Amino acid sequence: MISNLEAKRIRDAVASGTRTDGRGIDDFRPIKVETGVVAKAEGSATVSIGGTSVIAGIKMNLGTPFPDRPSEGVLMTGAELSPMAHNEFEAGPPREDAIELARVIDRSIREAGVMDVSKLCITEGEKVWMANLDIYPLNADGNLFDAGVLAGMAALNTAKMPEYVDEQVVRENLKKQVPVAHQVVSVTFARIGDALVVDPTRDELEVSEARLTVGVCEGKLVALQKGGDGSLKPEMVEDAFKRALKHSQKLLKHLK
Amino acid sequence: MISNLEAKRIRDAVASGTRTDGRGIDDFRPIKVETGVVAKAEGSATVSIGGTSVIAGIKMNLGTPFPDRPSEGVLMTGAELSPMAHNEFEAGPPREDAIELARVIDRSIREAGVMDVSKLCITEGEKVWMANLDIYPLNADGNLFDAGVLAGMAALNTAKMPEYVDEQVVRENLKKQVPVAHQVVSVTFARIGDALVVDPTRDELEVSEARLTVGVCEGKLVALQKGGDGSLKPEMVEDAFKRALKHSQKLLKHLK
Amino acid sequence: MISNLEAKRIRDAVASGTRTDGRGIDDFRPIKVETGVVAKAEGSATVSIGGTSVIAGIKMNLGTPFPDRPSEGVLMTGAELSPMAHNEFEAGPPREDAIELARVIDRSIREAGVMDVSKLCITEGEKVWMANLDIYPLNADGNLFDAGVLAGMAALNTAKMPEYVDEQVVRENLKKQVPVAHQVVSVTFARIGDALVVDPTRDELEVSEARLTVGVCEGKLVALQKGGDGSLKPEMVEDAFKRALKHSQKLLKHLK
Amino acid sequence: MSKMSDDKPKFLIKSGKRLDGRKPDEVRPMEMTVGVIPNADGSAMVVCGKTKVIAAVYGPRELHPRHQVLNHKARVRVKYNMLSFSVEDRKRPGPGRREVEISKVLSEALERVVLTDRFPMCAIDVFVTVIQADASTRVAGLNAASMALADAGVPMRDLVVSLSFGKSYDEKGAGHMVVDLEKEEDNWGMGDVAYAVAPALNEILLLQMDGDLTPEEFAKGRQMADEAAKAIYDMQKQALKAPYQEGSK
Amino acid sequence: MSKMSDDKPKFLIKSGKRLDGRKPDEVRPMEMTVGVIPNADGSAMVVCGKTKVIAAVYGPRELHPRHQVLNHKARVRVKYNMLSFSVEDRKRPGPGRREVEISKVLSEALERVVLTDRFPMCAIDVFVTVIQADASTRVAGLNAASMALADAGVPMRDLVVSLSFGKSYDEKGAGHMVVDLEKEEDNWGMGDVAYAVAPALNEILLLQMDGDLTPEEFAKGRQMADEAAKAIYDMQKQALKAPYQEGSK
Amino acid sequence: MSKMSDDKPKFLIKSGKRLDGRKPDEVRPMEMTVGVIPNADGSAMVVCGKTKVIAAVYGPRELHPRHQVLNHKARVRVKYNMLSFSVEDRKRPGPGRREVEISKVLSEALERVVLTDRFPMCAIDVFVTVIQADASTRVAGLNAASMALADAGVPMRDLVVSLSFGKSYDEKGAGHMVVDLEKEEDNWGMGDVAYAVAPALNEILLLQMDGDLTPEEFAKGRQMADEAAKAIYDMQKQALKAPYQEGSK
Repeated sequence: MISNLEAKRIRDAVASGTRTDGRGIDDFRPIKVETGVVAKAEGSATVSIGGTSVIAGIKMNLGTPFPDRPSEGVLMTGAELSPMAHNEFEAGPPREDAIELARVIDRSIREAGVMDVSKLCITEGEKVWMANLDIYPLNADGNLFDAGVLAGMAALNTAKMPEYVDEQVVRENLKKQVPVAHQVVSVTFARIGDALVVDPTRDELEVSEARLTVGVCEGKLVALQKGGDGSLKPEMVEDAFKRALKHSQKLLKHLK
Repeated sequence: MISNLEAKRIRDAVASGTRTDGRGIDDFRPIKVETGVVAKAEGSATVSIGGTSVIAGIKMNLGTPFPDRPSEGVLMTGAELSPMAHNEFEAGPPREDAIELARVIDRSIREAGVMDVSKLCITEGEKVWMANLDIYPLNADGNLFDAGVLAGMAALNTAKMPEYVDEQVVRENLKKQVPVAHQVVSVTFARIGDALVVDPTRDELEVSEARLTVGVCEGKLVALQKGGDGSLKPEMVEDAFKRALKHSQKLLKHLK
Repeated sequence: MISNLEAKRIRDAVASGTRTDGRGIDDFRPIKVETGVVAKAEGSATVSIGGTSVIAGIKMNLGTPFPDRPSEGVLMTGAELSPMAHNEFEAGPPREDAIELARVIDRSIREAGVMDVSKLCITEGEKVWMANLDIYPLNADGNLFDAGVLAGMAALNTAKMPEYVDEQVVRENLKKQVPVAHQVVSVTFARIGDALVVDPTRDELEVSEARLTVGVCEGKLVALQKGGDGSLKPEMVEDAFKRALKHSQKLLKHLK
Repeated sequence: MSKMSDDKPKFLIKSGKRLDGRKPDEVRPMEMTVGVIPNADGSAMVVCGKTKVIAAVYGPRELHPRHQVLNHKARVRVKYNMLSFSVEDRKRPGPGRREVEISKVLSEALERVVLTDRFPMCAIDVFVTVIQADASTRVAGLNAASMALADAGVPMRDLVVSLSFGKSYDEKGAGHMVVDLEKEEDNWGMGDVAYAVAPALNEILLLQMDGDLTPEEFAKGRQMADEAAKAIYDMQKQALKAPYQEGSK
Repeated sequence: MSKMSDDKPKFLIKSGKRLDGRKPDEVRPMEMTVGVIPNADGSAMVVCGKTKVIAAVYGPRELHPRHQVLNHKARVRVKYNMLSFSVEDRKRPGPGRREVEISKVLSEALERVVLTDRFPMCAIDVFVTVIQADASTRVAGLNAASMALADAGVPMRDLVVSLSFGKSYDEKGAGHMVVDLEKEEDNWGMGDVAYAVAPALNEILLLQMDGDLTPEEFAKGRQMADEAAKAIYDMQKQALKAPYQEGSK
Repeated sequence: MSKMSDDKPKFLIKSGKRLDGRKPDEVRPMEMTVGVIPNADGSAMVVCGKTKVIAAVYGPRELHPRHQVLNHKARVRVKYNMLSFSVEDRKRPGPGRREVEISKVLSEALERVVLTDRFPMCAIDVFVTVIQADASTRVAGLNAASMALADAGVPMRDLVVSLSFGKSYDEKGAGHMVVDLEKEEDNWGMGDVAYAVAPALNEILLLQMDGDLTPEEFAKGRQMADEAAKAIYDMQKQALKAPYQEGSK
């Protein structure tokens, strides 16, 4: 919770075209991506965007395909707002914020067809690879969405397939890449007054009327999610798309 | 919760042989039954008894038989006191009221041998049809028991079997009836003072000392359940049986 | 919760080398063991140590072996602090106290290799016997650890194997013993001031700085668990081992 | 689950004798003891045939959570629980739907006899634990609960006396009413009633039935049960007096 | 799970006609009724094609648990729930992750239009129940919720009008924007937007998308949706007036 | 689950050298850093061999739920949690029984050194997160927790220094005591002790053991551990000073 004074400072700054941390309305904070951070995971990455830092990891397990997709593997995304990452996060089962985060990351990555799930089939209708992508914030200062998508993608891009030998999973000497077909990123905005600031901090999100996350893949929109108790003006949405496409170019560079 | 004044009104009315809604001690409220209300369900019905309205639906799924009944299918009944149906119902896992409701409906229907479970076997000891009967109140004004049994029966009577093709369930063009062997109804009473009123409203149940539900099938008693913090006099139970058998005739007409 | 006055009485007694119930620092309360108390269980026992009384039972079920131990059966230990046993125990899912109790009993029995799990394999990699050992306090007056281990062992020592016939478990006319290879007991101490009292009552545990449970098998240490918000002095631990080895001889006699 | 080696028996009663040799109106040998859980404010154990149940009472005591407090009376809360190894196939921990329903009907039966208005805002907690199950556990539990309340000195209008009755078939398939069902009668019988009365008040406190009975059959069974209840009532009173007669407790 | 007999169709739209015969900008027949749950403070049913949803409003009323109370305004809490038999494969009871997310975005959409500051410390509970699901259930639910709030007399800035739009492929694989997706279009289409506006305020209250759209395609779809929203807005207002016009309720 | 390709090794120690080349009394290379979670009041990361753990401290702060509040002191609450991908086979989310037990013993170890009476009614929450697990995670977590508390400025009697020790077998099957077990030693060793001391107070704060040790073997192991603890104690103090020495933080 932030003070009324601090809220006013943020709103006044945005109204005058700048932000309390010195950024412009359309500036991202510095981004860092590091992969291979957890040797036990089939793929992993930490991503920081300013003060926000998240860790993502992939485990490949055996599973049963969905009956209507008997020859496709499955990607499942989870997120937990671990209480270590912010004073206001609580221990316990995931709440709606964590569920929304996981589902939006999941949709962004799934809808863009990032994983070539057709290559994850072992026995049609019976056994497929199931990729569990789990994302945890380490330090939460806003915009967990974009950090989460970036970390998830970085983890997937560097993930290796275990082998399936004698009906068991062997995780040694992994070599084969997990099949990744496309690269996706997301760009999140917060509406503060009549402006849309990109890459909002947690304080900015708290004073904002609404949040808009735009998932982008190869110049197209692959996911959208509005959040927050307020509304968006139609022209803001159009504006957000243009800016998201532009930012996506820079974000994609962090995925090499 | 009703006021003391309202409680007194109800008790005084019953003591003088009538009820606050004008009914006599042994009068049911008007009953309406409509079937086939949910096309996605294998069978469904809404039933209203006065201001009480419930919806019931059947889904047929594959299951494993119980080891001591390897060649029989299974009927499972669930009930949820959905918070939309009354100000005092709460969201969350089913509480004891909902569990009691489900179990009494389940016993009434199961003990009367309503479903011919021997016809629900696919492969002995391995695969059988499992009928999930779920009941939800839409608007709760007392006597959910009788409305629930009636809705459950109406749903079963009109339910169609899916087909089992290539180890999968096919739910298109359903034709074959779910095997129903007997018709059962229940009749519920509330003890208010020294009288037993039939088909109690929610307010009547609240001032009542006890509740008695009598499940009837072909002139016999198939289920009984006393509820409430008070007691029943032995002669009340005998009286309830006579009246239940009489009411059962009328209720059965609503099942055609 | 005990009063400050009672707490002081306990501390003063221990400081002067005695205890409020008249015992010496190194005296156990009277122990009683009775086996075969629940005919439905494959093995069962009640154990009382002074005012503490627990019941343990074994059920043998079919299970899947762990992949890294494909030819071994499994022992699983559970404990529930049933609210009937003490004013302060609460209904609901097991809390950390119950979980710690179960896990320490489990480790004591498992690490000593009490069950010969290699004899519990039915089909390698597929089907093994799984022994469920469950322990419930009936009346809780401290030292549930030692009573629980003793009851668990007594139940195991008298447990009989069901038969596996036609892929089903047959529990009639059980004859064959469950394979027990070693006998283990535990000895629990509470630190009160600079003394370690053996077999602490619940009140003693409440005023104690720390608890130490020592699992003993054939003269060796097989499990240790410190509990409590305070600390142990290194010399206390050495002292506890000597005394535990001595007490273990007497406790083993109760296992015949 | 286990294979039930016991297939349906050819009869449950023959020439007036039941499988375990009892007459139709005969209850199994019962053992009743109070004070079995020293920590509790009151407790009782009831053994009835192979069924063995303990009840422990804590209260009247402060009620949590607060929003359940009743300003004008105490709340009687029964928790019926089965030990995992009390039954043939291991019962998973935690209350299932059956336990929740039984807890509810037992609470309601006891509410009527406890003078709850003497303890506003309190809880009277009754923990009923099934040690070994061989049919009729809920009625054994209710007998134990009633005695545990009395043992705790909780003021009551009457004791609760509870037993099962039902219909057994003979070798020709004809039905006969019997009281106090054991396992086979419970599994295979043609009707199963859980029943409780407050004998001095002549009131019915528990009534649940599954099966297939005519009103006449029910009436016959109830008469037999009322008769048997008198004996159980005496046993309860005897057991409650025992600690004082021995001069102990 | 069930075998889906419906393999991917060769087209979802052909010569400007969709599988069910509708034009791209045409919504399915809708039926809107208020007052369907008499116990509720307000309620509405929306039937849209084969999708059927009920919303019931209770409140403003006291809010539990206490630690969620807001001192300066009411909390709008939507619980979106599907009946177990509302879908092809039985839905297990209890809210899954999808239901939790939908409940959250519907709550947020309604927060904006309800004058929450008039009811500090209160809850306004909205229960959205899907009776039958055939795509676009969340938008049907939001329409019903908005009407139920109005039916309850809860003061609002505007009604919320909600519908889906998306991209369907023709026999050549080319995309065409369409509004109000039905099941096949939802399953197989190339983009699926859940959308809601407050028409009088010209504000977007709900916006979720999966799929693959260019900004231009999105803009086209949104225009079509805004147009269709006008008709739905009128239907809502009509339905809200109905009870008074008939002189009843 | 995964197939463990690693069958039981022929020896864990040979000619005084362990599988990873360490001497019996040698700890793995350790890395300790404070301030790794800026949002927390204090935090620390400990890397020990391939084990990597973060601890974050929030508090002293208001304690919820209220009924857990202690009037005369703060409550130290540790939540030990493993990331799902920190282990070979994915760990399901949510605390299992192992995590609950570890959280309890870590809380108890820290209670003794924190001056809890200075913060009545408060919570001091310590979140221990295992990023990568390769044996001895709880002791690494306790080291990190102790440093995070110091980093948060929480007043303490002493730091907690924690490590594992145990018994490894050589090629002849004879046992040798070793400190700081790695994965193979933990899996296949003949005894495994989790141990923590407050060096300045000379008190034992954590003591858990599985295995098969004589009292003499335990004593030997404890001596080696006490010696190794000195080095770890120095590393902790060094790491706590680092931010100030670099003139930053």
